[in-house]
Amino acid sequence: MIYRETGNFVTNYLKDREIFPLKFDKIIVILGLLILYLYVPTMSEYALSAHIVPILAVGLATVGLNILTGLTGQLSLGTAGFMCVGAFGTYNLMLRVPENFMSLPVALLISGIFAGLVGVIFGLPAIRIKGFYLLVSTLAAQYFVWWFFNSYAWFLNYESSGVVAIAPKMYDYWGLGNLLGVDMQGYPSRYLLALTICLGLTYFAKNLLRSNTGRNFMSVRDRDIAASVMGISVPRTKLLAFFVSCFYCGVAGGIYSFLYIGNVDLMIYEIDRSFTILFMLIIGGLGSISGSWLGAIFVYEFPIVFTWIGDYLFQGAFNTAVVENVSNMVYGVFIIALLIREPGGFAALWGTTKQKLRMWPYPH
Amino acid sequence: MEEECPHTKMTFLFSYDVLLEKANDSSIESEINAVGDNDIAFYMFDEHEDDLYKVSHAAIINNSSKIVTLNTLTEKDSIVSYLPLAIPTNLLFTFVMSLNSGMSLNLPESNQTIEKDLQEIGPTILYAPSFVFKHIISSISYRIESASQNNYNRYMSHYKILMETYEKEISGNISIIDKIKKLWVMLTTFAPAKNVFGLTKIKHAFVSDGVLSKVNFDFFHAIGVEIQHSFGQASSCGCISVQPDHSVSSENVGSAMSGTEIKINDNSEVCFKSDCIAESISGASNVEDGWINSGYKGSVDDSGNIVIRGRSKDLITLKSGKQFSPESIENLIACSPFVKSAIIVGNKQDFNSVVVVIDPNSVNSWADRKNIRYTGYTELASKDEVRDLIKEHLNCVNETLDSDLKVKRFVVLHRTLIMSEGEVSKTMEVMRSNLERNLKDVFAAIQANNDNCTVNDIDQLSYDLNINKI
Amino acid sequence: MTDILKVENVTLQFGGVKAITDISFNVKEGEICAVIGPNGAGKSSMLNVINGVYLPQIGTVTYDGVARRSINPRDAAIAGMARTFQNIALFQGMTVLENIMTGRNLFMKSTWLEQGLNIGRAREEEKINRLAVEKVIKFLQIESIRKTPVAKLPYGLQKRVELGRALVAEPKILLLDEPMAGMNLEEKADMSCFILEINKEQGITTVMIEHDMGVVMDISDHVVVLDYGKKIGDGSPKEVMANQDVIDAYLGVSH
Amino acid sequence: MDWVYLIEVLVGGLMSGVMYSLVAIGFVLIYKSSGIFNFAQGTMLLFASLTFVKMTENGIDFWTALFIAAGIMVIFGVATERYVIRPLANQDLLALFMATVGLATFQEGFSQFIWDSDVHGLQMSKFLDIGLLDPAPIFMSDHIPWLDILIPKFDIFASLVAGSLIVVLAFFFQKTKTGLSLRAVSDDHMAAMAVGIPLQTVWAVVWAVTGVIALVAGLLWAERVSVSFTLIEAVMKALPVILIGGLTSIPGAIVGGLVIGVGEKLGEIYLADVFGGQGIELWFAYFMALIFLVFRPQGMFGEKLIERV
Repeated sequence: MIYRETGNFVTNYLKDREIFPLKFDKIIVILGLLILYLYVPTMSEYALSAHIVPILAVGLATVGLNILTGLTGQLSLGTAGFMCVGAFGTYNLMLRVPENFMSLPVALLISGIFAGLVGVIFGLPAIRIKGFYLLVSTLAAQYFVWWFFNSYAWFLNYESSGVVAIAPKMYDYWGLGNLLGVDMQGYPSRYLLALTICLGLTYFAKNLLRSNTGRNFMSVRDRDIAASVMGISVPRTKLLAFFVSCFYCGVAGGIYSFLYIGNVDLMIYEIDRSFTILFMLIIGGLGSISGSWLGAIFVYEFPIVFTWIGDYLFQGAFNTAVVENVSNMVYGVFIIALLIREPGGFAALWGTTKQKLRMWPYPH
Repeated sequence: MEEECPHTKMTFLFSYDVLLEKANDSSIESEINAVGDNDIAFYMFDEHEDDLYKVSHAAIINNSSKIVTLNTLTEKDSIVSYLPLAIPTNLLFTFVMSLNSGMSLNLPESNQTIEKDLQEIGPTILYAPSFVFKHIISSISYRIESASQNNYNRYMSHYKILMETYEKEISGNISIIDKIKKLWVMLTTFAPAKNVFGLTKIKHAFVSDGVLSKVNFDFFHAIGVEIQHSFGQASSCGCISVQPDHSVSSENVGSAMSGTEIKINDNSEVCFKSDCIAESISGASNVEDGWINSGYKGSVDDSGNIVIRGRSKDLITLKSGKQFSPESIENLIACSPFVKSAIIVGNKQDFNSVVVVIDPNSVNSWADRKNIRYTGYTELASKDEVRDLIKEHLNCVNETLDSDLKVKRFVVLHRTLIMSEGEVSKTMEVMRSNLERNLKDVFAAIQANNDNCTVNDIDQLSYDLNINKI
Repeated sequence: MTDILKVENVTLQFGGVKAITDISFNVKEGEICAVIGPNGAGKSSMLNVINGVYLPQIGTVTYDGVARRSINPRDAAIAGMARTFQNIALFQGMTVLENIMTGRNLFMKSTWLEQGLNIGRAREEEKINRLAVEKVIKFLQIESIRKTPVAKLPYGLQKRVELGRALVAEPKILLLDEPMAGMNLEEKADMSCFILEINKEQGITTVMIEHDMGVVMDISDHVVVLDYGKKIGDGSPKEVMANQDVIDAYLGVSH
Repeated sequence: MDWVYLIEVLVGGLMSGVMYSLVAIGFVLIYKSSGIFNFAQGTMLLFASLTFVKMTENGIDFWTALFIAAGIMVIFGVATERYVIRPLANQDLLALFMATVGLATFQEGFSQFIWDSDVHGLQMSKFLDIGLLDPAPIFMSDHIPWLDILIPKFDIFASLVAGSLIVVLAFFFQKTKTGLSLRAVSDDHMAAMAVGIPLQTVWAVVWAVTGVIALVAGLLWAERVSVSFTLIEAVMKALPVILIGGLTSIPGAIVGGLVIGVGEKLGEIYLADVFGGQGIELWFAYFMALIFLVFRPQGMFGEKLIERV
C-alpha cells in the first residue's frame, strides 16, 4: 500500500543487486540511520545500557551464527564459547599490549580474528561430520573454551573472583576522548562505537550474502554434492564460514563485555547463552540478516517486557520466580507456535507482509 | 524465401552480424544520404485486408509529428511497445513517435514479463489496442475476486464511491466532501491498484482500435488514466484522428487531425483524405473520387468528432430489415470482466443471439469464491452457475438496447478463441469469418433455432453446447 | 575427431553389489552420446564415476588426454565438466538467478574480503558474470522467473534451470542425467531443442542419460546401452536399434 | 599400577555409563521413529522426577506416585505428539529440533511453575522397604565380598533397573504390534504409511514410552544429583553418548554410554594432570566423541549413507 513501485527500474546489473532496490526502502534506511546516530545517543543511560547496547552485542553474535547455521547449514551450539574468546582476547590485548599500540576498536577486531581461528580449529571436523553429529564439535568448543579460561588464571590476570573489571583507561581510544571533550566511558560513546562496528559488520555480512562467497555458503547448505560438482571447494567453504561466523561472535563477545557490562565475567558465556542466540536466529529467520536483528531484539526484550507487564498487572503479587517460569512457558509456546505458523521466522513474516503491501489492494 | 515473399528483395535481408558490420562501414553515411523523403520506410500489414502497405519516410514522420504536437510529447515521456511491429498504428505510436519526440521507447523482455516490465518502467504514455485495457480491467477484477471477503467488500464500496464522485465531477457539481471522499478512495485503494499495473505515471493512454465501452472508459478516467481513442489504419499511415486530452466522451474517436479531411459517403462509411497516406502493395485500391474509404460505418457529430459504428463488412441485417453494426453491442457485452469476447449472430434472423467466450482468469476466481468445482475451462464454461452469471449480465445489457436489438439467446463457448487459427487478430479483435468457418456447427445451430448443438471442433473432438434462452 | 572421454574397464561396487561391471566406451569430441538402459542398469552410477562423485574399484577414465582412476568432482569441474542430476539437485533455498550465478563460481577470482566490502574486483566480477548468466537465461527463455526461488518452480522449469546452471560454467563436456524425465511432450521438445542447440552451436560434447527412445534416436549421434551394469550395445542409434541384445533387454527376455 | 583401583574406576565408569545410556535411549527412540533430535529429554527428566517427588512429599505412597507420574508422562507424551510434532510434520529437521528446544523451555517453566523451583532430595531407600530385605544397606557403598572392590550398591541397583528396562523395551519392539510398527516406521516412513501403519499413533506411542523412560531415568539420576534444575543438564551429558552410538541405534546408545562413562573416568584420572587443571570431564566426553566421529562420521552403529545423486 505504501509502496509505489512504478518507474523503479534498474539500468545495470550492479543496480539490480543493490541491498535496497526500492526507493521507499532507501528513504526509510536513511531516516533510520539519522535516528540511530543523532537521536538514540541522547536517550537515557538506562535505555542505552540496559536495552540498546546489549541488543547490539547479541544481535551481532546472531548475525555471526546466521552465517554459519543459516547460510552454510552447520548447526552450532558453541556461540557463547566463541564470544568468550573474543571477550578474553580483547581484555588481554588491552592489558598486555602497550597502550600506544592498542585501542579498543582495534583490539575488538583482532580478538575477533582470534575467535575466528579457534572457530576454524573446531570447524575442521565439519569436513567429515555432517548434520546433528556436528553438534558434538561445537559443544566441545563451548565447554573446552569455558574450561580453558576458567583453568588458566593468567587470562584473567590472576583475579581470584573470576571477574575482572575493565580499567577506565581502556576506553581511551588513543586520547580521542580528551580531544573531543567527551566521556568515552559513558554509554553514549560506548553505544556509538558498538553501533558503528555492528553496522559495518552487518553491511559486510549482507555483501557476503549477495556475492559469490554467500552463494557458495548456501550451495553447501542446500546440496553439498552438487556444490562440489560445480567446482566449489566444500571444505574450504565450510572453514571460511566457521572463520567469518566466529569472527563476528568474537567481536560480539568483546562488545558484550567491554561496551555493555564493563567487566569480563566467565559466567555470562555459559551454554545458555549459546541457546539464547540460537533462539534469536531461529525466531528471526535462518538466512536473513535483518531477521537476525529482529530476532535479537525480540528475544532480548521478551522477558523484560513480560516481567514489566506482569508487574504492572499484578503489582508484584507474584514473586520473580513465578514470573520467570510463566515467562518461560509463554516463550516456549510462542516458539512452537511460530515454527508451526511460519518456520521462516520474523524474516519470512516480514517478507510476506511486504509482499502484501507491494501488491495492495490485490491479494497477490 | 523469395518465393514466399515475392515483394521482398533478398538484398535487403542480412544476418545480424552482417548488419552490424555494415553499420560500422563508412559507406553507411552515403547510403543514408541517398534515401529520399518519398522512399519506402516501412511495410505495414493490415490484418483485415490481409495486405501490405508501403509507407514513405515523409508520410510517417509527418503523421507522427502531428500527434506529438497535439499531445505535446517531449523527451521526458516514455512508452512501452508490446505489439508486433508490423501492426500499423503500433509502429507509428512507438518507434516513429519516439524518434520524433525524443521520448524513450521501452521493449519488454519477453512475453511473460510484460506486466512486471510495465510496472518497473512506469511509462507516461500507454499505447495499446482495446483488449489490453480490457485485460487490465479483468485482471483487477479477478485479483479482487480472490481477495479476502473484507478486502473485497471494501474494494467494492470504494469502487462505488469512485464512480459516483466521477459522475459528479464531469457534471461539474462536485462538493468538497466528495472531493475528500475521492481523494481517500484513491489514496487507499486505486492509487496502489494503478501502481501494481504500472499506470501511475500515465499521461496519455491511446486506444488504437475502436472504442472502449462507457463503463471501462469512465473507470479509467475516474482513476486518472486518461483514455484517448484514436482511429486509423495502414492506408493512412496509422492514424487519422485522436481524441484530445481530457475528453470525457466514450463515444467518438476525436476529430480529424490537421491535414486530414473526413467525409461520410452515401453508405455512411467514413472516407478521408490525408497528406500522409500509404499505398497498398497489391495495388488493390479503395479510393473513391479521391477519398479513401476506410471500410467503417460512421458519422461526424455536431462538434466535428468522428463516431465509428463498425466495419461495414460485419454489418448485420435482421429479418425485419433493421441494419446495425454488431460491434457496439458486442462491446457492451464484453465490458463485463467475466466476458472475454462476444460475437453477435443475427443476420437474416428474427432476433439477435450471442456467442460468449468467458474470461478464464476472472471466472476462475469467481468460481473459487462461489465454491464451484470444475476441472478445466470446458467444464467451467458448461456450469449452470456460469450460465446464470452470463445471463444476468446479458439482461443488464438488454435493458439498454432497443427492443428489436435485444439479445434473446446465448451460447457459452467451450473454449477460448485461438490466435494461431486466425480466430482473433494479433490485437485480439475477433475475426468473424474465420470463426464462422471453424465453429460452423455453432452458428448453424443458432441459425436453425436449435436448443443445443454438437460441435465438431478443429481439435477433432466434439462438444455438446446448450443454446440458452434469455 | 578425437575422443574427449574414454571410459576403460570400469567396475564399481557398493558393499558386495556390483553397480557397474567392466564397462568401456569412448565419447568423441562434439558428439551427443546417449547412455540408455533399463532402470538400475548403472547409468547414473556411470556418470557419477565420470565426474568423480563415486570412486570406481577398477578402471580408468581418460578425460581430455589425462587418464585417472578417479577425479575429485571439483577438479572435474575445473577441467570443464558440468552436469545435471537425475533428482534435481538445485539449491532449493536460492533464486533462479542465484542458482545460475553459482555456476560461475570458478570465474570469480576476488577474495571474500573484497566481496564483503563490495569493492574492486568483486563488483566488476558480479557485473561480468551476470552478463554471462543473462545470456543463458535468455537462451533458456526463463526471464520471467529470474528472481523466483527455485523451490516454487514446477518440475520442468527446475530441470531447465539446472541445465542453465551447468551451461553457464562454459563446460567442454556436459553430463545430463535424464534431462527430460517427467516432462510433457512440449517441454521435451523444448529441452531437445536446447540440447541440440548447445551441442551444435556451442560445440559442447554432451553425454546424456535418457529413457525416451524417440528423443534418443532423434538427437544423439552415439548410443551406449547398459543392462545390469554391463554394456550390451554401443554404436550409432541405428546400429543399436538393430542389436539383438538391446532388443532383448528392452523387451524383457528372461536372464 | 594399582589393579584394584583401576578395576574400581572401570566399574564406576561403566555404572555412570549406564546412567548416560538411560537418558540416551529416550533420545534414540524418538530420533529413530521420526528423525527428531529431541532436546526436551532433559526437562522431561526434571518434570517426571519433580512430579514424583512432590507427590511423595504430599504423602502419596511410592507405587501410587510412580504409577500416577508414569500416567502423567504418557499423557504429556501424547499431547506433545498431537500439538507440537504433528503440526510440524514435513518441516525441516532443524525446525523440529528448535521446536523441541521450545518445548524444553516451556517444560522448564511449567514444571517449576506448577511445583516449585526448590532442590529436593530423593531417597529411594525410603520407598523400597517392601519387606523382602533390609533396604537401607542397598544404597550404601560396600565391598563386594569376594573381590575386595568398592562398588556403590546403588549403582548396581541402577544397572539392574536399566537392564530390565532394556529387556522390556526389547520385548516391546520384538513382540508387540506397535513395536513392530515402530521398527517399520524407522526404516522407511513412506513405505510404512503405504502398508497402512498409522504414523501418528506410532509417534504418540514413542513419545509416551519416552516419557516413562524419562521418569525412570529421572528418578535414578535424582538419587545422585537431587531433583532440581541440574537434571536438565543430564541431556548435555547424553549428547556425546548418542552421537557416538549413532543416533538411530539402541545398542549404540548403551555401548556409547559405557564408552563415555569409562573414558571419562579414565581421562579424569590419567589426563587431568596433563591439562593442568581440574574439571576436564566438562569437555572430555565431547572430545572423545569428536575424535571417534572423525573416523566414523555415522557413529558406531549408525547406518552409513550412500548419497544418491
